[in-house]
Amino acid sequence: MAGTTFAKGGIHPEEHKELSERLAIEEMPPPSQVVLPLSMHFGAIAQPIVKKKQEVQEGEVIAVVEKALGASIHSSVTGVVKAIEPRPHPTMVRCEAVIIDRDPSAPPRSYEVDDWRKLSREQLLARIKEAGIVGLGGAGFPTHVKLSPPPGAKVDTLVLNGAECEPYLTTDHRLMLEYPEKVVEGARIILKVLGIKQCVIGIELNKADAINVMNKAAAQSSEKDDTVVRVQGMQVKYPQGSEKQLIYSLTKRSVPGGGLPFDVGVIVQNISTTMAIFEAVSMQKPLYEKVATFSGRALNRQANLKVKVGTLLSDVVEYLGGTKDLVKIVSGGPMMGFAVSSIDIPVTKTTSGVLFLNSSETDLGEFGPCIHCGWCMEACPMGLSPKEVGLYVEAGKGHLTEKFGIFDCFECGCCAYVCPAKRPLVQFARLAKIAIKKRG
Amino acid sequence: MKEIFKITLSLTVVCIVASLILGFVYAKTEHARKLNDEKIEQQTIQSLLGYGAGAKVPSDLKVYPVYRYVITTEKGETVLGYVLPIKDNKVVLAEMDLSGNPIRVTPISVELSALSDKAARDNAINAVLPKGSKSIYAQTIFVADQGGKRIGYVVPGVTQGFKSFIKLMVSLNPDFTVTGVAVTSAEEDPGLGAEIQKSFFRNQFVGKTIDLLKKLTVVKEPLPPNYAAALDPAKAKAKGLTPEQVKEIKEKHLKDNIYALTGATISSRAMTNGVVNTVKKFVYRLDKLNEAIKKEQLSVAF
Amino acid sequence: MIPKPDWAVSVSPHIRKGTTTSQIMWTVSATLAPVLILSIYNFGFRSLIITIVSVLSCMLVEAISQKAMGRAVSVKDGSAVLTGILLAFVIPPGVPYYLPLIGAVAAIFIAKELMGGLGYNVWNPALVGRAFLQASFPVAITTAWIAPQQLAKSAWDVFLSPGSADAISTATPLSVIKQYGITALTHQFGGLDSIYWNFFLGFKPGCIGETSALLILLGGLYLMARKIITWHIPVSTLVSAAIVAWIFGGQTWFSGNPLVHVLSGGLMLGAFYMATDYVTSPTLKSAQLIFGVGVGGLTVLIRLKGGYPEGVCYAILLMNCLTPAMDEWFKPRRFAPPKAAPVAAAK
Amino acid sequence: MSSNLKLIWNGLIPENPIFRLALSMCPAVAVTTSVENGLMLGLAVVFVQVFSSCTVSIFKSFIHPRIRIPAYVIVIALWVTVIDMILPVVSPDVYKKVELFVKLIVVFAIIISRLELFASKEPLIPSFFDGLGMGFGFLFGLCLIGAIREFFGTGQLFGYDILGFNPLLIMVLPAGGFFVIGFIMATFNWLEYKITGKIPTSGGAH
Amino acid sequence: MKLKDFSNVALLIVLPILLFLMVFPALVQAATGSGSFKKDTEIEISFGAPVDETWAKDPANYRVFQKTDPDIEIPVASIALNSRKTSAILTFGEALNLSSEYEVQAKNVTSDGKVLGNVEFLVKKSEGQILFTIFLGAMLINNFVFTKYLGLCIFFGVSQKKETAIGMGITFTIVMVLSAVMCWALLTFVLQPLHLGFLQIIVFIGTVAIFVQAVDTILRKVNPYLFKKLGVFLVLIVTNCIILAVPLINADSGHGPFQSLILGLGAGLGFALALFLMSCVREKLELCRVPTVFKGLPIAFVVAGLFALSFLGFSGLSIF
Repeated sequence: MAGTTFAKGGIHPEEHKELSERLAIEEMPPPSQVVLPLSMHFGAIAQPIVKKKQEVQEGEVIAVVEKALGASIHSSVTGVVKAIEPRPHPTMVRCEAVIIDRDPSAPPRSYEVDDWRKLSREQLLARIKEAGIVGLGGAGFPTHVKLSPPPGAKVDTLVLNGAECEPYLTTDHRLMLEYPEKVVEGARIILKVLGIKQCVIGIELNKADAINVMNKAAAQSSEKDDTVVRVQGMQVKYPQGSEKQLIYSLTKRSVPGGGLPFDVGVIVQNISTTMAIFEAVSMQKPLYEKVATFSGRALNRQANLKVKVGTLLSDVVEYLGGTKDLVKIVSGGPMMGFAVSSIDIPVTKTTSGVLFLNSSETDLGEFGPCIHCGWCMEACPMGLSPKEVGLYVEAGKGHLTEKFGIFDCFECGCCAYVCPAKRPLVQFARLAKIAIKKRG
Repeated sequence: MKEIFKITLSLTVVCIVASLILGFVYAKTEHARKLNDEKIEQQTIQSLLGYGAGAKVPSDLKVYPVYRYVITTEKGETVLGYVLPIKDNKVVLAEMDLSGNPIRVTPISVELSALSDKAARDNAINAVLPKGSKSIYAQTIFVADQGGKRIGYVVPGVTQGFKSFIKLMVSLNPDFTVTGVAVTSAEEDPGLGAEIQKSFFRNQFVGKTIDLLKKLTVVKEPLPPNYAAALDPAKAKAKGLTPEQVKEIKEKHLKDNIYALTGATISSRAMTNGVVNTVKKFVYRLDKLNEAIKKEQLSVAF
Repeated sequence: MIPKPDWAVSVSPHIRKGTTTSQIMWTVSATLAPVLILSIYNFGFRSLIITIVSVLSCMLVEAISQKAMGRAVSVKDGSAVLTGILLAFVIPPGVPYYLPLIGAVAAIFIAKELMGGLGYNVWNPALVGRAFLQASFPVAITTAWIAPQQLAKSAWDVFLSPGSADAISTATPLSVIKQYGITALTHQFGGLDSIYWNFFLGFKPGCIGETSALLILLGGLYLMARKIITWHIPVSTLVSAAIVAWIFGGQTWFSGNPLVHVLSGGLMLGAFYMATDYVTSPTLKSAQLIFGVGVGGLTVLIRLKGGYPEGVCYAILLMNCLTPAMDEWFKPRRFAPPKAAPVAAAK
Repeated sequence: MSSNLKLIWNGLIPENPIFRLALSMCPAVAVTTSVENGLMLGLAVVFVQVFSSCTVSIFKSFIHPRIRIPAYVIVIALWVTVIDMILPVVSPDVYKKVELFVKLIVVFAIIISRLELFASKEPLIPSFFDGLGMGFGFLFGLCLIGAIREFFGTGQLFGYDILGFNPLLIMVLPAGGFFVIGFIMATFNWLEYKITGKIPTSGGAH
Repeated sequence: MKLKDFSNVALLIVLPILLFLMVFPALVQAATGSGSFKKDTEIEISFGAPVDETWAKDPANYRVFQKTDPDIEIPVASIALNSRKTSAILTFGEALNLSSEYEVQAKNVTSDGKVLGNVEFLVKKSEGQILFTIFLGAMLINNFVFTKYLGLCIFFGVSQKKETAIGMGITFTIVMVLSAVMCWALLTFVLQPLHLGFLQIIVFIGTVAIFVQAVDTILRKVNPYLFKKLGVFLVLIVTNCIILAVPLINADSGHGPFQSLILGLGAGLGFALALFLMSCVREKLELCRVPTVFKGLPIAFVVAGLFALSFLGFSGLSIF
């Protein structure tokens, strides 16, 4: 089966998925303390509705966003609020967080499954909102907002992103293997919410087992209603999982620069999100647990762990037997994730994986001058000129780079990956965007 | 209105004053400039005849120009016309057919010295030619005369060089042995072909007789060092060669072919061809001209 | 709790492809080694010494100028070494030993470091060095050829007495063509078959590194296999040179001998190693094709109609002049650009 | 130092028309293959500059401001034509080499800019010295470039053989001329930086 | 300022000229219908009808000489007839002087056994070839900026930005072509008949200045939009050496109207090309780490030197 792919560019980084792709999802025992930052994702910072020393139940809402765009936060354990204070945060250095000491005696909460097909579209949306679901692939856009496209938009297709093109990460892979029915049901929930009939699940060909399983699951459940869920294999190529590339790969539609998927009638959801939607709707379980890949050769034991949101990385590392020769911790995939400076940060809703890299896996050398090899331009999936942007930024003329279409850049890192001079091209692109915005 | 008048007036005055000054300077310098041009030509010819910088030119040395014209007669035939200086400072136009048979001799009423200006000369010739015939200027050769004896000729020539034309002048003694070669204009590559202007190259031709010239070729061997020194007066002096030694070396190499300039064989060959062809043509024509002069019993000045 | 280590916090991406700038430079340099060895066999140890002088002076000039300009000294990245090798490869083997030093100053200091160092130069440094030498020492550059031992002696003698400066000085095939026409070639180098064969293998007078089409071709193919260069520039250069030579190279139209033009002179070296220089050639493949066509066409144009027997050096330099303009004209095709043109930021 | 001498000094170094003001650079490359050529053209420029400055200074009240540019051009063209007629008489050999550029003095920006900036405002004496200064500055520039190029290009100075060989023939070619001027300008910048401590900004060219 | 405006203007003006350039050589060729140089040792002549091979192959039937040397015949080494027997290529042992005129006389031209009579051919470079040579020479081989060092002030002054460079280049080319022709007319019809050659400089610069002023005024009234784009450059053009040098060179080498026009066009386009290339490099240089003392003009000069070094490749190029 020849896979589909996107229009241009792309790279083939080493996958490193062999470290964790065969490891079944493993539930990590809840830690004795969780740290729940009030800002976990795209949108406004949530306001706490609990006080110090207040007792909270697992799954209880502890912070809400009243008016602005956002999602509520739920406690991931049963216990007592120890403090509400700034703590180290993956991206914001420090952020106000609710710290809860777990009550070791409290039993884990259990949920009942009921038939979601009875519910109306509005009820489904309400449940998704209550559960505090956000997009789990990256930025964490609140899902209930995403599933309410503006009235004018004519959406006809749901695209599920099972590409997982980032090296190392195997979360979605494992989820599809182990819970295919949940994913497919989740997809049907979304179809119902959107009132459309068609769903395509794009999966890279290196996950042949997942394609198999998903195909079966999609076929099995197809008699329940008249929606069509289809699995499409895609070539193994980074950044297959990026929104625009994924849409082009699966539907051959191009989202114009500055546009959104529903401009071309598509809505994209991540596999983990879809499963969370299923759990939120049919089990009424809020989003406070997260399956994430903990990998990298600096870790003594790699794993796909189901962890409570708010679990500190230090606890995870301890659980996995510590590290050796650790030079870099990356939250997210190695291509687009960000390096974190501290091990005392919590797992958040959007954490899809944490990589502990040793010196052989990551390169910390200095960068040299651009030699105009043009490899970055070949690799760029958006057809931009990263080398030019880099030169402009270096010369202090970042504000002149709009002509290169810098705002189309979604920082996939292909350019920097191939650069023989090891230039930080993604960083240059970010600086260029900042410079343009500054000039207004 | 008054303003415009003022502006126009002042500009007019500026222009008039400027033209007056210019006219004045032009009148003052025009003559001197022409004289200067002639002087440069004279100097080149004199130095080719062996009276270079510093050498005193004998008072009885006279250089007569002979102008050659190609004339299309009123009947459409092509003939040659030579403007010849004759005794008593007079000038005639001698016409002859292509094989050298004289046709007629017409006196020209203009003085020889006034003919150096091309426009004046063309006018003078056209004035004596029958109506309907046309004349095109072809070449000027110079005949040097000392005390009523021809002591040499200076012939201009042109040859296709590496980049554009090389204009040259060759001086010959009455036996048609080359006595000097000068390059009057060339655009060869500096450092390569431009070396044809250096004396060590030009002087290789000096002393070659007409017989030697006819079989002269270019060889790509390096110029023997002592020959090179002998060919360049400045170098000979620096090396301390006595005039006798110089003469001896030159004689030893007299029958040698032309040694090509390193890296500029094309220019060297162009130059050699130019000199040989110029001399060959000249010798052929002079022969015919001399015969014609004899037949017509012209008392030419030289 | 685990003690907090000093984690590296660098920007994404956190993994990189293995190839580095200096790897590229050293690989390209390494593929030129066989050419040098053949040159030593052909022209004697002179060519080795000239190459060494050239490489060392390029490194020295680079180090000194970087020091003087207050930049980090980056001699180790191999770019100066490569320039040095290429500079030595495009000058005749019989030149005086100080020539490559002067060429190195022109190549590294004027053409490269003054413009801002590696990556900022507009003209190929090695070729600027060569053109500088051509203009400054025209005699040495046009005459200091050495006949390959193969032409002069039997192969066995060559092993016994490696070449020396006083080996027969001779004319290159191209200068023979320029002066006497293409038919004269056979007088000097034997029948056409043996010409093709000898030129292809590299037994002909010429610059140190340009004689062997075979070894250059092998090196070039290796670089292509390693994906360091692509086929666009070499192929378009050679093809256009062949076509132009075929059309205009003969007595009448369409009767030239393309093979002789492709195999003689520095066209092969130029097409595979000089024109493909990343910094001075256009980045986009479509532009590279045009660049190559320009190089090939101009090369043969200069050879046939110009003032020099060989035109590769100037053809590449002339096309280098166009590179910045071509980089402006040829932009990569954007994937799904914004529909409405953005409001000009220039306002 | 008298103000007149200062005017000359000003034209010679601090506001050197070639290296500092970057005006009229065509002849700076074109005729400077030898000192002699540079000297000859430089003298011609001194002549034209001084005479034009004086002319304009004398008649400044007479020239209507609205026609001043055409009037200046005529004045300059006048003196250029004069020198163009005189030079071939004085030195026919060198004139041949610099002929075109002597005629082109008309469009040398330096001359008209001095007329506009200085001579049209100042009295005769300072205008004379300003013209002299600018002219000499130009002359100095041409001779300096000419000397460097002639020496390195042909190993000669004023036509006298000094080295006996051609060290770097490229210097007498166009490319060499550009290089030499670039390097001299950089040297001027560097000297200014060393003396004043300010990072120099080279003048705009016109 | 948009490039499109410039390119429209350029198309309007340059296209007709180029068209003319392409057609003109053909016209000239057709009008004279004479022999032509093939190479520097070959002359091609064509007969009106097929000729007999035995006649055509006999060198004794031809008399070839240089126009100024009618008494010295150039021996024909060999003759090749084309397949239709209507044209012959005469090969000579010595190189011909391609810039002078030759005459070929063929006596007793025989066709089908009948003697048709004598034919004379005038052989010289065709006007088209001469024009092309002038054009190529002015534009590339002896580029006014890089090998004749003219117009440097403007060259360095307006080559900082590509747009200004293109605008200047186009404006300049237009003014150049027109003023070259105008100066030719003035010289031929006014100055030479009146023997006022010494007033060349004043008249030429005056012509250019008046012309530029006129264009300025007309454009301001007729097309203010275009004036806004090009007006800035118009004023600068008067101080450009090339604008004066081209008429002077035309006058010096006795060029005719078309040759003057072509020299103007070649010089203008050559200048525009130089400006454009230089501006591309200088825009790139803006991003380069040029040493402080070299910033600005010094590095521009070095770059110009490197351009000049590259343009050396064109030296000695002769297409015909």
